[in-house]
Amino acid sequence: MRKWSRLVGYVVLIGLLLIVPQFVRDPRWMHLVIMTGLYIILAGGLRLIMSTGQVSFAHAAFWGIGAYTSTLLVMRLGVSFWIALPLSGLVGAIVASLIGYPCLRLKGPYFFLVTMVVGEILRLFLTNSVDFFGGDAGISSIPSPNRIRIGNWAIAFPYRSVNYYYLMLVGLFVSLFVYYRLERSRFGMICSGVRADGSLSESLGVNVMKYKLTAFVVGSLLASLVGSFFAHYTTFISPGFFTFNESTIMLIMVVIGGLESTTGAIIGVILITVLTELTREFSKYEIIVYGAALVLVFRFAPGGIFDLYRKFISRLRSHRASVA
Amino acid sequence: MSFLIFSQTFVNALLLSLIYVLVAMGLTLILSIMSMINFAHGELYMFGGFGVYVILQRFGYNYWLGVLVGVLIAVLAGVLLERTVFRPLRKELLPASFAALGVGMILQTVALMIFGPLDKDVPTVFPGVINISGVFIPMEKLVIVLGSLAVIGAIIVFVNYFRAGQALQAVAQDSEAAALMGININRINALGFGIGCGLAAVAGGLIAPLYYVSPYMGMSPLLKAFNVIIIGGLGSIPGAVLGSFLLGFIDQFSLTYLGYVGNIVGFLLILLFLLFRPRGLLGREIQMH
Amino acid sequence: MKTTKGFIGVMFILALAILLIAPSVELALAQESQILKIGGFNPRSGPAASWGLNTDRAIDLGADEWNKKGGVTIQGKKYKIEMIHEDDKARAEEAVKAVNKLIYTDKVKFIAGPMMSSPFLASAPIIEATKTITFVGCMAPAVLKDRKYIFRITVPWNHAAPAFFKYVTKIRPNLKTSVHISSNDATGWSSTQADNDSCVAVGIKVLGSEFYDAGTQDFTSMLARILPLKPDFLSFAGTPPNITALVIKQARELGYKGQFIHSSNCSPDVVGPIAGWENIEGMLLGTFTINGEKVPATVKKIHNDWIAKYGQENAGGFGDGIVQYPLIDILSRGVEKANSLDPDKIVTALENLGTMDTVFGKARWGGMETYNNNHQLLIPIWVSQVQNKKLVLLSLEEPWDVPPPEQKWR
Amino acid sequence: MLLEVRGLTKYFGGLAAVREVDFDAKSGGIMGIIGPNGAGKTTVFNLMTGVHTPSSGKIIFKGEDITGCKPNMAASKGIARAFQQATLFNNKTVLDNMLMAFYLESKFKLRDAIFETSSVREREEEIKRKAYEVIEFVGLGGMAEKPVKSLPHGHRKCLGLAMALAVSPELLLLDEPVGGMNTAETTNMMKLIKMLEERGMTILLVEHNLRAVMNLCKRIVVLNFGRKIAEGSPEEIRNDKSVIEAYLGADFRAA
Repeated sequence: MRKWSRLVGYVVLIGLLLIVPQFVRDPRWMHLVIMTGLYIILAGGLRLIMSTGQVSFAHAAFWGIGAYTSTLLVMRLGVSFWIALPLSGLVGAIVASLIGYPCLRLKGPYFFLVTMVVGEILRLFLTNSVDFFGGDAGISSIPSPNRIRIGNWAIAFPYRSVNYYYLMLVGLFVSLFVYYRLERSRFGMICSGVRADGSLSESLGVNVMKYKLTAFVVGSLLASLVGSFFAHYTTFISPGFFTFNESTIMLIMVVIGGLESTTGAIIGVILITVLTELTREFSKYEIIVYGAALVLVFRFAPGGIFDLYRKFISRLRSHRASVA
Repeated sequence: MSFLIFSQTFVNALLLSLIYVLVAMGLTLILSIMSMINFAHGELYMFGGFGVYVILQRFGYNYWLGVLVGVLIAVLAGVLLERTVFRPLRKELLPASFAALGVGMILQTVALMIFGPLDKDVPTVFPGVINISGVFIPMEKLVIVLGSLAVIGAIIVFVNYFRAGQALQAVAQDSEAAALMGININRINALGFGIGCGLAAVAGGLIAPLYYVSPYMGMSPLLKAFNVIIIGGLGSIPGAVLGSFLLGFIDQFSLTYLGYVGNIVGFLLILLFLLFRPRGLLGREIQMH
Repeated sequence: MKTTKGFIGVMFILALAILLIAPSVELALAQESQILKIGGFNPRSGPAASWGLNTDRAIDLGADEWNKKGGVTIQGKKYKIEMIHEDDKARAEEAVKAVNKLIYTDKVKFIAGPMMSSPFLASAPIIEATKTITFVGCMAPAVLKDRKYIFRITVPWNHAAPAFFKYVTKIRPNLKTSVHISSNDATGWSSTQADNDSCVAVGIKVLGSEFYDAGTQDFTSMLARILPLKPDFLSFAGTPPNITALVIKQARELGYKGQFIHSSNCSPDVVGPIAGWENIEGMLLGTFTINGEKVPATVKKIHNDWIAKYGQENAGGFGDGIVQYPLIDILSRGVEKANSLDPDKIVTALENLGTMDTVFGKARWGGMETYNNNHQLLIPIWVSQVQNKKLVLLSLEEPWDVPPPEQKWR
Repeated sequence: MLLEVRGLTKYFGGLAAVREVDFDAKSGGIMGIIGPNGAGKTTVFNLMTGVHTPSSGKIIFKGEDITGCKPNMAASKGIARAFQQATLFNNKTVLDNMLMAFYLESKFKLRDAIFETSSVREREEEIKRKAYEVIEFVGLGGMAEKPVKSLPHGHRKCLGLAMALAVSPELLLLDEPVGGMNTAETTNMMKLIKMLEERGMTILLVEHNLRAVMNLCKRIVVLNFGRKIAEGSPEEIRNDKSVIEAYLGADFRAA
């Protein structure tokens, strides 16, 4: 029974996602859907990192690292996108482990301070090197991914074509699979254990450092991959995309949705992206709303919206039980 | 000639360092007591600025009155915030810090709605420049320096010679033990948070005439303050002072002698610190729940 | 169980999202004629808001003028102009979303006034792809190079500065050496590049150029480098007024006696109070003004309209905002000349407008040499100076169609 | 000899929490460490489990020098520990706590998370079974699904012990196992500890409740101000001058 409903869930979800382009023909909303997908991958990664009790303010920076690596590989060295994509992921992972290894062993705010500084240094670095990284005017007209041939039919990626959506979808499925497996397996259990009480976990034999580092590297790696895709999708990147503020927004998405689970992060992303788009004319109140949300969530609902929804459901259940 | 540049730079560095001290002090105090990063510090700094702007510029009253008003409001706000938002989040670093981030966002937008986005000017309160054989010291900076020194002195005296101050110290070192000693943690936290916010406002009020006042005036000082406390050691007040001087001098000299490349030097230094001496110069690891 | 609930949650939200999207797709189809929709996107919230809002206001005032005349005439039909301003929050990503909305939902054929390079460049591909005729106010060279549907209404430094400094040498022959101060970003670099090149072109010796990082408030270290060089004047370009003011103030405090010059748009109403009016007496600016001394009556009128519509705030209308006042005027002329709404026809019509006399003086299209299209408006540079707390217009200078040769400075 | 502690010393800042302490523990049997407050009992545990690294001295476990190895290493070598103020994962249920505790048993690899092979699933099922066993053993049967927040102090302590057992230790360190318990809970806990001893487990416990210590332990080590002032059988300790002084007599004779 349980297996069944789960299977149905999968099928319906995938079906739904596959036919989205059928009734979202307007490029505006198509773009929004794609960006939402990308943000889900990003936020999910951040959620993963946060599940070990750490926060990375460099998440947008890794997004940027991916974008710039891939862009430079393709434009300067003429590497194919399909090679640049994994390479940029690799670079992200390496940088992550270089930063994470010395800093994650420390209690307290050190790690997120480090990541803050890292993000800022990246920005300064990019803006200062005009000749190579294009300064803060960024890099324009980034080539789109070259066509894939399978037998005698090929998939091309002209500017803004729907194929980007399907490419994004593949990435989304893969990363969601990873996120959910990590969350629902013993890995997730240990991460939350580490977050709840590091020393207790250690006394039970858990190598806390290893789990923090793994989470950070995996999250950053996926962020870099997103960056690579993003660069070739929008064909323009500049340091402005990848600042501290962007990280903060991702963070707010995760927190509001609920960092107890990947689903929470997903909900947060969809909610914020859709709402901000639908309430454009009120954009000047956006910041205050974010602020209020942050305070309220941390003060009253640390589990975020998804947790509230869960509690609500379970209350309904128990209520029904008591009625019956 | 080059000696003149050096000595001018040296003086500038001295002045800048003391400005940094002023901003970093409150941040590190709150960090040591509540073990949270007060992301709203910049906005409380803004309180001081607008206090001066409103009292002095709008109503034309005395400058110091403006500072005072700003500080009082900030302290009140601080106590209120501690009571309503931060008390339940005590010793929970990330929740508290991000709640603070949210508070900052709110305060900023409110200020934006009241005063508008344009930069407000605050007239020079202490005009004139002292010229010591080619080395120039603006009067108003001198005032800030004195103010900053006064604040440092006051804090030292308060923390060491007043019961509340000693309690503050005890809580900062080990709140559980302090509680056992019969200290009312809640009251001390409120006090500490209030003082921290007050310090931010003092800084804002003193520095306002130097620059200009706007809802975003807190941003860059806050960033500097972060760097200062990272170098000096999180939650250590002497560390904050030391860090301010180190960073102040490095900023000034690197910018003077390396030009705009110097911008990145400070950050690299901080990164090195975080990687190789994360506790900073005088820091200790902060106690978590 | 957990998993299922998770996925049900996701699907629920997805469905919600799509339901929210669907109606607005329908909405997009509703379209009535007789209205000429012109879109715009600029920062209208966040630190850059005042900048963006001023620009939009200036453009709206321009639109009002035409609507008073009954609108734009195309094939005998009168089209009222309707402005739709979007907020890009100064973020490239948001700009793309804004442009998507304007083009695909509001179905605008024209976009007016984006004045931040990075957000504009991010959205430029869509604009070109959809043949949306766009008048921009942002300065980066990449903005205009090889574009077909993008025109630039503001005169970038490398065209303006030479004319400006030529005039400076004429009225202040004693100014022989300079140091240039600018922000450490694309804007700062290109403006400084232009200023330096122009100074060399007109025979002023450049002793150095300095760059400050965003958020800097203490410039003493920079000034400690500069002042010993004893430049005749400090030159700013593309530096926001508040920063300019701080530098001036601190320079005077450190005993600088020389002149200050700002070769592009900058509002003395902001600089004066912060820097102290006495410190900027005689400062030369290359900025437009609508309430300065000796400005033509037509321009004074804009000032009155501004106050009538928006009150005193920024009534100076200086800075990068008011520059774009003539935008709608020029665009409308182009549309009327083309007498159709076909983008390509309008582009050719615009290109062939010849000499237009705008409220800010006689203007024409140029820039073929630099951007390999004639989409750069060459509108006169206003040189004015500060005299006892007022800005006094000195002269209108024709910008250079071909900028002076670039040298290596950084 | 299962455990040899030699010249163990730890300085915090200036002052020594533990000074030149050495004692041995044969495998099997219960050994007690007692002493007045601040005698450094818990610190000794922290040093043995690698929470702190000794300033000097050696800790030899099964002939292997484990001085200053990380807590998780200590655990994997077979030293488990139940904390003083029953430290648990408070936002979880009893069962989840146990499953967490069986970390070492699970031999968990990252790829197991991604590719959930049948073998992994079997392993997890096995662990669940064991978890229930242990829960049963410590007398929390039927509370597996309860959130630990709701447990009374005694039960929390039991769960703490159960979690330590999940590490399947050869040496079990109990920090005040009956601390803050009522008599019923105390007797129950003591029964548990005796059972474990019968199973041939070596137990080292720090305790204030002297009565409990006296009738549990074969050997007792007495610390005062970080120094070892006496070691021996309960009787010897009872009549040891220095110990009596250390405890200012009173409550001691009572025991």
